[in-house]
Amino acid sequence: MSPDTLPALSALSALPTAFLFLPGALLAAVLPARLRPPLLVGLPALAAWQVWTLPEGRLMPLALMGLELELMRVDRLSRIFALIFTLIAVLGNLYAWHLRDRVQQVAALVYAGAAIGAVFAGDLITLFLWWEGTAIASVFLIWARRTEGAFHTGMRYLVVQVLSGVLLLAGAALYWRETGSLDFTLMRLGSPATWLIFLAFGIKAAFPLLHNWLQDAYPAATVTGTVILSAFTTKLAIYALARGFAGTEILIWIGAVMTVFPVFFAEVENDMRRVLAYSLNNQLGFMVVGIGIGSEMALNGTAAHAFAHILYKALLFMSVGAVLYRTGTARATELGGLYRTMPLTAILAVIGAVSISGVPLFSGFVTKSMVLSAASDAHLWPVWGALVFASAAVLSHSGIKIPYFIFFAHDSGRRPAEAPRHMLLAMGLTAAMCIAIGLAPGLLYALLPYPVEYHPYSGYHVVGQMQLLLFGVVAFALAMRFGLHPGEKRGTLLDSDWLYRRAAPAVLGAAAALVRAIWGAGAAAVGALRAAAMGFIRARSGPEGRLAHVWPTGSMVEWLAIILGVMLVVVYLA
Amino acid sequence: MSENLPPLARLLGLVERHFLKALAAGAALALGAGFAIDMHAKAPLESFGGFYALAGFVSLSTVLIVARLLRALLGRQEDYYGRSAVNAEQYPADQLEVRDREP
Amino acid sequence: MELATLTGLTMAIPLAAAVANPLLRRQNNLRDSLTLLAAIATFATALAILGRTGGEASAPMHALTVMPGLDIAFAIEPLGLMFALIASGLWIVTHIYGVGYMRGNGEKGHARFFAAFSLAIASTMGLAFAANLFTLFLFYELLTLSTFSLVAHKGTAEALKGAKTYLGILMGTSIGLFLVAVVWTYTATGTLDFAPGGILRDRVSASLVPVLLGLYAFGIGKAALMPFHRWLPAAMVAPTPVSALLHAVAVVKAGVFTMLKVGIYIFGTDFLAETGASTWLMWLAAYTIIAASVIAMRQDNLKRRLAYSTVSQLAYITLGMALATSMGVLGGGLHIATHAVGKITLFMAAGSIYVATHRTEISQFDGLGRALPVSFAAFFVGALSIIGLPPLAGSWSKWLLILAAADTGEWVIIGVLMLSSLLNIAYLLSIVGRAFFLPPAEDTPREWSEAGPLVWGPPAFTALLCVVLFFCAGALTDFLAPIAEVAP
Amino acid sequence: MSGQVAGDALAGHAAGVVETATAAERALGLADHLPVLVVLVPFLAAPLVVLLGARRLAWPITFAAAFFSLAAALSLLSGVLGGDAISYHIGGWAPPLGIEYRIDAANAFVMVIVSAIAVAILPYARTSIAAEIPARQHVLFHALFLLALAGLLGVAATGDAFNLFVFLEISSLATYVLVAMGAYRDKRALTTAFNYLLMGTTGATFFVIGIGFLYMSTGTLNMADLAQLIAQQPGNRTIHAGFAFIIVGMGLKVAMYPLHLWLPGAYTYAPSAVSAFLAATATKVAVYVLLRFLFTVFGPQYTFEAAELTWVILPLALLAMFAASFIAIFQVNFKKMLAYSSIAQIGYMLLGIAMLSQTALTGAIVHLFNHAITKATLFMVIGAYVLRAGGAFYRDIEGIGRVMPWTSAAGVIGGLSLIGVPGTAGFVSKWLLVQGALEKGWWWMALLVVASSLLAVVYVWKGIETAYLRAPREDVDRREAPLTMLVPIWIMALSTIWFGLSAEWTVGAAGTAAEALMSGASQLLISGGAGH
Repeated sequence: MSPDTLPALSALSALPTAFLFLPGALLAAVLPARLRPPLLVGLPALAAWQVWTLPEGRLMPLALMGLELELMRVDRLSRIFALIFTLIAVLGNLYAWHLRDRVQQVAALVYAGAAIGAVFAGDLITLFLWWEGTAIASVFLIWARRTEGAFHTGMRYLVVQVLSGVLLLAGAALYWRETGSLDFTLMRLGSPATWLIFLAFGIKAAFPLLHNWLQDAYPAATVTGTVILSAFTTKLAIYALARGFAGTEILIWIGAVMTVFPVFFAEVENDMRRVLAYSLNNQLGFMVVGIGIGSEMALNGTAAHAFAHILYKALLFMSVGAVLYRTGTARATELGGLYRTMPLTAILAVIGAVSISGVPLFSGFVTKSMVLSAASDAHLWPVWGALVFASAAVLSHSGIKIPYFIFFAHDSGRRPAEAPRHMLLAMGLTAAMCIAIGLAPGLLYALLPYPVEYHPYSGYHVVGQMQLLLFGVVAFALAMRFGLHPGEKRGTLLDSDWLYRRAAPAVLGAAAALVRAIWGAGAAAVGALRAAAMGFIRARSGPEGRLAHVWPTGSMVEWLAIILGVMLVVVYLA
Repeated sequence: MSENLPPLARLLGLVERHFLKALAAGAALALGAGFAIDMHAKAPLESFGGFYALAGFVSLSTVLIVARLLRALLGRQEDYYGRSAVNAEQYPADQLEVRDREP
Repeated sequence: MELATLTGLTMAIPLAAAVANPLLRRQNNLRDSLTLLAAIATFATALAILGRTGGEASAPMHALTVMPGLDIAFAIEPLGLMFALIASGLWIVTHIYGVGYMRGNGEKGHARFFAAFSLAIASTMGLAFAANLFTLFLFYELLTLSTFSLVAHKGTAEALKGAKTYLGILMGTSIGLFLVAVVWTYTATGTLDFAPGGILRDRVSASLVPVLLGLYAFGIGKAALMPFHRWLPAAMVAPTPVSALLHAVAVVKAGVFTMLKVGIYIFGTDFLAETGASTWLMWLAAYTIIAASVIAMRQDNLKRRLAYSTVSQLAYITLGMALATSMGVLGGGLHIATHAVGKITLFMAAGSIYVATHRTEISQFDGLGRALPVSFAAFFVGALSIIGLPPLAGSWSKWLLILAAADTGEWVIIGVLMLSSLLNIAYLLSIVGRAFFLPPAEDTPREWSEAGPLVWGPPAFTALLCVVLFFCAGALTDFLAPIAEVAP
Repeated sequence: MSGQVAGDALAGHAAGVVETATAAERALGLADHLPVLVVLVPFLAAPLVVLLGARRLAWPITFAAAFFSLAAALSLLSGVLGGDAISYHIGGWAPPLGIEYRIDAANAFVMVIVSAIAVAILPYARTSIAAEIPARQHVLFHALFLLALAGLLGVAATGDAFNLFVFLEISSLATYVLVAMGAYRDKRALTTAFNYLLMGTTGATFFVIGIGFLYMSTGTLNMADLAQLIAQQPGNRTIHAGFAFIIVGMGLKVAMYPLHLWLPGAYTYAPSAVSAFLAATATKVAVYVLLRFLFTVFGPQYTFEAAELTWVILPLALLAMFAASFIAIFQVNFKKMLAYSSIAQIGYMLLGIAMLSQTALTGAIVHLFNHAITKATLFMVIGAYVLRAGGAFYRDIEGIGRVMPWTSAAGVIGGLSLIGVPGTAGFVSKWLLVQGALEKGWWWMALLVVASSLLAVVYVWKGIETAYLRAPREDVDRREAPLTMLVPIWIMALSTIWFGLSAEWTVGAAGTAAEALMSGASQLLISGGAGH
């Protein structure tokens, strides 16, 4: 089906993809509940079709505020990201078919639209506009949980997201002043402008120490909101980094750290959605490393991994969400043995788990290995080592912990019903895509920004990966057997959010108390001074004061004499 | 099994019971294969046939040990950030469809 | 009609409304309709001036000579015309809202209220079109006086206290400092006419320029620069329409408008930049931006929070002037417009909430979003605009200010602007979040709903304006461009 | 006197003097006698009123006389605004033997103020005194009013120092009695009037002693001649002493702080119309006399360079501006508050004098006028309050703004003018004073002036707060003031606005007067000398 055959649809290609979503969101805001789910699924599907058929090039220049904006820059890099964004919007909204919450539904559409708009942005200002759009739209998916905790988390999330946005804006301003161009293209770190932009991307990409909004927010969102959230924001940042900072060496090291440190947190975290958030962070590390290496192979690996990652991570969030939906909790300590009554969900979760772990025949295997190969091609051995370690570690929390502690392990005694049909359908489709990519990687490789010369299914590669995974499981099994595993335990894990949830308020509180004390002392002093002055003035000028007395005539004459005396002295001396 | 479980669940139960045996077999196979075929080593250590097996085992063990330390160091009560923080609160039930399977 | 006639009409029409209101004390509907008509006519007249001049600067139109050298004269120039258009245009909206509010709320003294309101608009028009500093000062004081009775309108002890602070600070600064600055300027230059590029070059020794600027900056108390900002929160005891139009638009904008006029036409941005006289002001404005935001975060009373937010936002405009670059002035000018529509939306939404629920404290707003969806949605849009998020008007003025800071190499100022956005989020969006997403308190009746279209309509309309202005900002900046490209 | 002293350089000024006396042989029209008629008509009308004795006629005659004076003063002012001076010799006797009336911009201006205030207050007084003074005293009141008016005008018009003293005493004596008439409402008026009498007389005595000293040294009483002769004897100690006596004596009449003690009581307890008239005129004329002696007789050079008077007057002026304002803030009686405010405002005038510059002096003279109309407005407003509320204490007039909106609105305008809000008369004078200070580079003085204005904000605010923001008392006569009061009040109120928006005339006239004064004795010298 080509655009020529459907004139009505070809007119569609004259519209920026994001602008499909915005009227759609308006429509969703007024449609009755019954009609919203079809719209929410149908619209992204339409958009996916549009993205698929769009010609390459800079399609929609726009003059605004004297700036030349590029709303649609379509090339292979932007197309693959836009495509997966539309796909996941379809799947995510299918998963949320049961939802009757207008706010979440509108937000989901706006969020997806903004993310796609940002991907197609040809200049920094357009990027900024959509960048902030994702921030605003997405917070509603957290707030929609409608609890005190979610509200505060949402506020924190929003501040961090907008911080990223304003950094981008400031960077864009400086970049414009520096280069005379607002084109969003490959940049070199070095000037304040590019550092600001880099930092802006880094926040959304959850760089180490800038990462904690992710683990803070995702477990706080609604069941379906987390699925949507997990897809867009961070991958948009990955896209932006790939576009703007490919080959920036520091990214390799940042990425390496990112792959490693979250795994420890994931291991001991009790909330399964937070475990997944840490795991997400770790997966982003692979992509960031790929961008840092910057070779065609590495960038292909990043794009492919992002594509695959969105799917399997969504699948995992969906399965945990389904459990939460049925049991009311996502805490490992309260779950276990659910395979008995939720076998389909369990199987789908396992598909997600093996995908993320990089088991051959599943999607993770064919994409993650591209990044690893790129690292070893570049002889970055320490980094490569970190990636190998991280690959094994992923297994530990996402590959084993998620399915094992929820669906197997000890029997929690819960016997929840199987997930609703639409959830199973959405998860099934997602799982199918994970498997499809694993079985026929060529389909995905054809979409990648650069031509691909890579064959994941070589014997040594499969064997090496299987060794890594199986012995990892052996280690896990032994640890469980001998009680060395950290196990499940309720609790809160301190992370960098402690800095702004506890330390900063404490420090600021102390500072504020100090300022207040000083201010109070100052105000008291000023008040006392004023009171003294007023007292002084009142004592003299007030109704009882001497100055205000209408003295007897005698004293008047005294004054006359005094003044005369002064006058005489002055006059004589002068 | 006394419970009346769906067929799929019984299958999974089977898997759970025989998992360790399968794991042992698979691990042995993979290790053997590693020594049997050329690993096209690029990295210095990769040429060792059991490198990945070792890497997997050591990595996982490291993760588990470090994680224990981490919990000792950074673990706090669930309501560390307050009773109404996300960590401590319950997911609002009215947005869920909590249901047990019909026996 | 002659340009001078049109200019005169912009003041005469509201003045006539001010006179008519007390005369029609009993005929509520007639009185309110007439005032609405006056508002529309004033706006139309301002539009006619726009059509006539296209915003080009006109020659001064002389009205009256007070004493040799001191003339009351008016002139058209882009900044003033924009200000007049905003004030008169929003007057229409606010009047409709004001009628709804005063009636819905059962307030007393409608005639007196609307008379003083009209008088304030007349003063604002005169201020906007002032051709020299003396005329401006005259209308500046008139504006203080005409709004004073509005602040004291409720007549309660609290209103009295607020009114006292209001008058004390505004009068104190304007007479104690502003007047001295004006006389100083006159003594040094022999003229008070606004002239592109300023009039002070070579007239005041470089070391004294910062002092003179200080007299202006603090003297223009309406700009609410710290530490002379306390009148603004104090003024919040006034009925909400007053806060909406006067203390978010007319009065406070009169302050920063004056600040810009002084910066552009008395000092001249180039002169300020050369002497570096405004550097300290830049830092003070930056401090005000942050400090006021921090204080705003601690306020539970919605209107007080908005007032401190206004203090912070006004400092943006002062900052734009103090940066002393064309972009800064332009950004400041644009911010007058963008903040006006944004903040009026917030205040009207606040009033709408008050009329419907009689709640004023943010901590009582939990869950009200369902009952008052339009009010809180409008509040949300206005808040986003204030924060400076796309696609709302506020983002452009912030963009220009950031460019200005980039041009001058003031990195810290860029940081301040960014930080301010974040603080804005914290204290504005949290209100919306609470209202929509937290369960209502137990004492919140289920049957509460919006107060009526006269009350929720205007904020919804201005919220829409915030969006429209985002897309029209380019035209507005082009319109304002002449003020930024002053001749040396 | 001869013109031999007049140098060539000064000769140019002679052309500016309009010669009337030397044209004695010409038939003199009424217009030529205006300099004396302006004083004579009210002066003669006073006995006429008493002799006719009819209550009905008293007011019309008084009003007609005052109106004539106003017309005459305006006519005179228009004649001298160009910088000319009119010299009129009583009975054709040339000075120094005869008495000379000299009209220049300064005193013509003062005469306009005095007569205009009188004209404005009289219609008001008609209603006001009806309520405050028993009917049998009305004739007397009008006669005394005329005498006071004539005295004040005479003080302004005359060019003879002793004649000035005589007129001063005429007006003062009349005033003492007028103040005492307040006794029908408040007995304290009697003691106050007595105090006023004692103090006023002391001041007058000092003044006349000073004149005596001058006469001793120079043998003349004509001010122009005095000026010339004093200039010739720079080191004469007697003249120094005379100078000191005159300044102190006049300082008392001016109510220069701390010689102000007679004023608060007198203004407070006098009948409202009298308070208004006194406040607006008496001290203003005294200031004029001070100006006349400082600048014309002694000459600015003598006064400020030789005698360093700046440093005597300046501190006293500042003291007045602040101390009196502070006292005003704490008052609980509206009238008394205004009285202290007057003392503070006189401080401004003294300040303008002490700064010794064209601008500042213009400011001082304009303030004479502006403050006159401002205070007249305010005292008239108080009078209306007293009429309806029965007292001038704050507690009497709480919430009266709602009961008497028109009166109160005029009061607000007066208050704003007192503060010096732009658009009111008070602003113009304050502007000039600040400008004068800044021209001299005395920025601290500029700040002090505005700081003192801020004190005015405080006491005006207290008034407004009382009148508007309190609940009205129940026992107040809930009616607006009668039109006969309201119209004069509003004429005054509107004129404060008018002269705030269109001050070209006042500033022009004051500027001319200031210029004439600043040029000092020289001009007088010539005109005086050219008289023959």
